[in-house]
Amino acid sequence: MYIDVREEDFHVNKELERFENSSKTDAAISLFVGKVRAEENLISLNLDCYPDMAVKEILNIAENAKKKWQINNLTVIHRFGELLPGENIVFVITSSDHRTDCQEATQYIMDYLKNSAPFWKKEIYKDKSMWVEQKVADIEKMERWED
Amino acid sequence: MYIDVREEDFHVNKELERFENSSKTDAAISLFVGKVRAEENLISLNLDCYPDMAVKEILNIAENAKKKWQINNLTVIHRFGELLPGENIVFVITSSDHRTDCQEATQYIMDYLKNSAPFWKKEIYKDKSMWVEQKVADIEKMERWED
Amino acid sequence: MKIKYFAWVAEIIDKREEEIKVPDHVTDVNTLINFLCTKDESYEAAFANRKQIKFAINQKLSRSNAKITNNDEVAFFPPMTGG
Amino acid sequence: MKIKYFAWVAEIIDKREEEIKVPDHVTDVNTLINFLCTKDESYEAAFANRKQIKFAINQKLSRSNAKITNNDEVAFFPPMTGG
Repeated sequence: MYIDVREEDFHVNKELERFENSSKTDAAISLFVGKVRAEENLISLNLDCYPDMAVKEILNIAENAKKKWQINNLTVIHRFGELLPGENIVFVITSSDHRTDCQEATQYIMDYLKNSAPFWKKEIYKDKSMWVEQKVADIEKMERWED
Repeated sequence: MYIDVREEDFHVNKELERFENSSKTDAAISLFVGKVRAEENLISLNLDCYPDMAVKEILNIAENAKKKWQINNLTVIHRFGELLPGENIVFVITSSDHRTDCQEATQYIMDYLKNSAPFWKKEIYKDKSMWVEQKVADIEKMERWED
Repeated sequence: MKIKYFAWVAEIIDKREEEIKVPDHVTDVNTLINFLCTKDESYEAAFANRKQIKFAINQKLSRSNAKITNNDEVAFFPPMTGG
Repeated sequence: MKIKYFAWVAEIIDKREEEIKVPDHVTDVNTLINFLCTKDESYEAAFANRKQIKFAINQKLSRSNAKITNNDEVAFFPPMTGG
């Protein structure tokens, strides 16, 4: 299990390769990559973060995912700071023996990262800036996993 | 959209890189990789295939996924022939503006590849060999997507 | 008519493909199977449990009463197990 | 007590972090917020709608009646929007 909360960019390919090298016998891998959407007039996405809590909370989300599904290996990387359109934000990868476990676990982790990990997005446009508000639809996606 | 049915192995990293290069403005990417499980005493997994039909059927599955979700780009690679434990079988990647679209589309494509694309798995063990049988659970996973 | 067989259907019939000119009374997959079964015991064995056999006409999954002619490509195989 | 602020809470208070010695009657997050609001109008503005504010004690999301002491790290922030 590898969890990283950081400002610097990451290479999706290198992270995937690193993950594969440590999961050689796993038959199913599910990866999600989230990037800054290239909205019109968007200059940057500024992600505020509480790093100490973020690491703990992501670890907590990952442990919960491992309780719900048979997961062999898992990596979560989440960036913060000033991110430009098209840049990577988040990388979630899980591996398992059967496909449903890793696919659902990756979705679960993303759903919780959205609403329960301490990150806050501010969109900086040419003529205005605004904090992104939590969406009811995102909370509902998270709550579907509750037992 | 890129669909490939082939015997030769593929490099997960290179295929991901190729995909990313042709999807530079997409904010969400969902990848699934399926490999031959390293079962005890398994010598190889022999995948029989009807290639002409497989290409058509995967195209059909992909088109249906694009009707159900907002998908910007999509690649499916499915191997056939004699595959060794740990080798790649299938690579499915989709991209979209929002995460749920690509994550569900990738699951959908995998669920249909399992049951409606013309591939047949035979497990070759040291002391026996057997054709894999279609599983009710897999059919149910496919049918959950029906409207 | 080009006929293809896959997986254990091909193993039992011991052929992956054959070219057959079918008589006029063979108009759909059902009558084609009946015709093949008169040729050789191996076909009878392969088609013994028809519920286990799926078929495609010109690379498209079809129903057993779909019409076929000598110009079509017909394929027989068990339920798929890809992915 | 170390207190941290994030996102628009930090912007309104115009601080990301401060070290405060809180009086004895501050025993939980509710009484801490009341105490902070007596210090400066900016706190009142930030905490005006308490339902929009979440808080963590020692990096863990907590309820407003959870006990706190001067040795704790308390953080205030809006609902999260990561991922």
